[in-house]
Order: sequence, then structure tokens, then C-alpha cells
Amino acid sequence: MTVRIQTEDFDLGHELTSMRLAEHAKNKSTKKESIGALVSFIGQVRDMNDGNAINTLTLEHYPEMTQKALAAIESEASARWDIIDSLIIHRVGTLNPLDQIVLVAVSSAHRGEAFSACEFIMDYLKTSAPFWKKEATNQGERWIEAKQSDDVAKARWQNKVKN
Amino acid sequence: MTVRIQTEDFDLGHELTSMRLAEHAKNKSTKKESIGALVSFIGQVRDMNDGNAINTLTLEHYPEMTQKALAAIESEASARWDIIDSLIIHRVGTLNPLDQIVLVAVSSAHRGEAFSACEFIMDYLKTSAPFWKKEATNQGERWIEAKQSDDVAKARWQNKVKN
Amino acid sequence: MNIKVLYFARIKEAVNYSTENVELPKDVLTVIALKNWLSLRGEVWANLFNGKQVVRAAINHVLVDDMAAIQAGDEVAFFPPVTGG
Amino acid sequence: MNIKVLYFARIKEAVNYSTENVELPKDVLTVIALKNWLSLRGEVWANLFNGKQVVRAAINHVLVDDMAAIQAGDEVAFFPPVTGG
Repeated sequence: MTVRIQTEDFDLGHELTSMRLAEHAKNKSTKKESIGALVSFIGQVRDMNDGNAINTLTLEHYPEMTQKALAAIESEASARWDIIDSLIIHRVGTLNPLDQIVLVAVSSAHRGEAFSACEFIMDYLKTSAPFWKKEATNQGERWIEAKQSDDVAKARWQNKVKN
Repeated sequence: MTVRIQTEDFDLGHELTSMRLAEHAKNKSTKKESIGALVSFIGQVRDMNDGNAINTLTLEHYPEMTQKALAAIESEASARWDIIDSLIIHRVGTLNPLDQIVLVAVSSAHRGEAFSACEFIMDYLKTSAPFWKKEATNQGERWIEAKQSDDVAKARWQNKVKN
Repeated sequence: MNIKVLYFARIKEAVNYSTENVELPKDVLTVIALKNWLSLRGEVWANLFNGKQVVRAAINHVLVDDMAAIQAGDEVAFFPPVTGG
Repeated sequence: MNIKVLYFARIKEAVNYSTENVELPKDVLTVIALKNWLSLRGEVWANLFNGKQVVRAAINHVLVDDMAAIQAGDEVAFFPPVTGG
């Protein structure tokens, strides 16, 4: 389980391929099942939002808390589902339209576990990890409002038993 | 919506990055929302299965039907969810352990749609697309048996209304 | 009528070829009737269609169930449950 | 007791600084009591904690609700609902 908070961009192909192949050696000695599935989510800066062209998106965070909050989400996912590994990379600072913001990737033996765990991590990240977005458009700057739909997405998991 | 059946490997980073950025130009004229989310599934050849080391995995398919079946699955996903684009790459022929088998990727404005559509496509691909896997181990060759759990995974979608 | 029949995977290996053109009697008008007619060819065919294993069918590249009607010129394929992905 | 208070995002901009050390009166023992005590500082603070907008709190980097107890040396953070991802 890995969490990285960084200003610099990340190489998507490299990250996913490393993850896909990395547990190979470890598997042979300690794990019964090898990776068959890798599910990933990539979030990027939209070029348009609510009808306005986005110039930049700035991500503020609470450094001492962020790492801890994301690691706790990964632990919870790993307790709920039979996954092999998980990775969260989240960027902070000022980004441009179409820049990558976040990568969440989960590997598992079978696809169902990886799909559920990856979506779970995203839903919790959206509602529990201390990041705040500020958009700059030609009409000025504005803090992005939290979405009710994100609370709803998170609440779904609270009624589910481990599958 | 794209379907590619091929013997050669694919460059994961290139495929996902192209998809992430490709609709940009198209968006400006024809789409109201730009891509904010990209969900992908990568399936790979396991190195172990049922306790046996895998030497090779051979994928047979029904060429005239495969393309059609996969395109139909993508159309159905696109009718059910508000997605921007989808991609299926599936390899055929003889593969080695840890080789990539399949990539399914779905882009959308918001993450929920892309997660659902990507998992839907995989669940239907597993049960409706004419591919058959044969494993070679030191104990000989064996055709992989279809899994009951895949029928169950597909059946979940048949009771769901469009969300 | 004349149709084309295709076999895949474990079924192709059992019958030992992948494609044939067959001239059907007048009363073989559905997938299940075709299975019945083929099973009369001999042991390999009887074993294939004895109901112990699922044999799926497609007509002209679309999955169908055994009640589906066959027409002249159709391409009918038989194969085991799929295992791709 | 002495605690450290942090502010983030829109709240940091409203109060115009990000960190302060405060010496709390004896009876300020919870997050809600701290909000009440801070709101007495003036209009900016009263507007912040008037209940019209959600202000989330964390103690020592863990999200808490307003009933949570504060102890000497704690790091208490106030921020708007999060919007990462």
C-alpha cells in the first residue's frame, strides 16, 4: 500500500506497469494468488466547468493529515476486500487543464475485488482526505464546493457488508 | 467507442493517455462536459493458477463474431451511462505469464459513470464475447472452465435500472 | 437447406475440424433440431450434445438459445461457455 | 491550556492566517466550545462559525465532530468540506 502526495506529474504507464509486475517476486514466497486484475482511476483537470473555461486549478492540502488519511482509507479497503496492493498518487499545487490530478490503482487476483476497492478508495478520498480545490477562470477565482453526490457515494459503502 | 483484437502487446500508458486527452478537441464543439475521470481495467496472465505454474496461455476466438460482440457491449454501456468514450483491447494467440490480456477503459465527466460502465463491460465481455483460454502447465494443457461467478456478476446488471 | 457450421475450442478439438458445410433435411429448422441431427452422426457427436456439458450456439455471429430458427445460408457456431477477459 | 489552531482553504482566507497558538480558558474543552470561544473574537469569527456553512474539524490529523474533546498540546484544524480527487 503506497501513498504519494506530490506537485510533479506522474507517468501513468510506468506506475501501472510497475504495480502490475511488482508483486511477482513477493508472490512466489508469501502470497497464494498472483495478480490477475488491475483497476485504476485517473482524475484530471477539466477544461470546462459550469460553462466557464478553466485557466488553472490549485490544490491546497493539510500535509500532516493527508498522508495519514489516505493510508487509513487504503487500510480500510484492504480490510474489506481481498486485494493484493493499492496505490494512491495525488498532486497538489497549481495545475493546468487536462493535467492529471489523482491516480488510484488496485491489484487483485480477480476483478470484482479490485473494482470495488478502487471505487471505495475514490469515494472516501473525495469526502475524507484534506484537499481543497480552487479554480481560476476569466471570471476570477473560486473555491470548488463539495458535492452532495460525493456524500451519497460514500454512504453506499457504509451499508454494505464485506463481499 | 473502439474495439481492437490483436496478437501484439499494447502500450498501456500510451492508450490511457491518448484516451484521456483525445476527446479534448471534439469536446469543444460537440460535448458539454469534458473528461474528468478515466477508469480502466487491465487483465493479465497469472503466473500461478490452482496451484500450478502457468507456462503459456493461449486465447482462441471467433473473429467474425468477436468484434461485433464487443461493439454491442460498448453500445449497451454507452446507452446505460453518460460516458464520453470507451476502449476495449483484447489480445489473442499464445501469451506468457504476466503478459497483458485485456484493457477496458472508459472516460466520463464524473467518476461514478466510468466505474459502472467499465465494470459492466468487463462482466459482459467475460460472459458474452467469444474467447476461450487454454492453459499450458507442466501437467499438460487444459481449457479454462467458465466460472459461475461470472454469470452472477453479469446478472447483477440485469436487475439494475440506469442510474 | 445448406448451412455452414463452425466449431471452437474444446468442441473443435472433439470433432477435429473447425468448419463444414452441411445440407440439412427439411425438418431441421432450429438449433436444437440441428444438435439432434448432428448427434446421430456417431459417438463423438452424441457425446458432444448429450447435455452433460453446456454447448452454446451463435447464428450469424449473434448468441442464441437452442430454440432459435435456422435459415438457409446461416453460419451456425457451436462452442463452450466463453472464458475471455 | 495551550493548543495550536490551523485554518485551511476558504477559512484560512477569511481569517487571513493559517496557524496560531491559543491559550484556552479552563471551560473550553470541546471543538464546539472552541468554536464558540473563537466566535467571540469579532465579526470575521462570528461569520465563520454562525452555522450557515459547514466547518469541519480535525484533532491531531483525525477528522472529528464538534463534540470531540480537546486536550493541552492538541493541533486543532478548521476547514471547509474537502474537495480533492
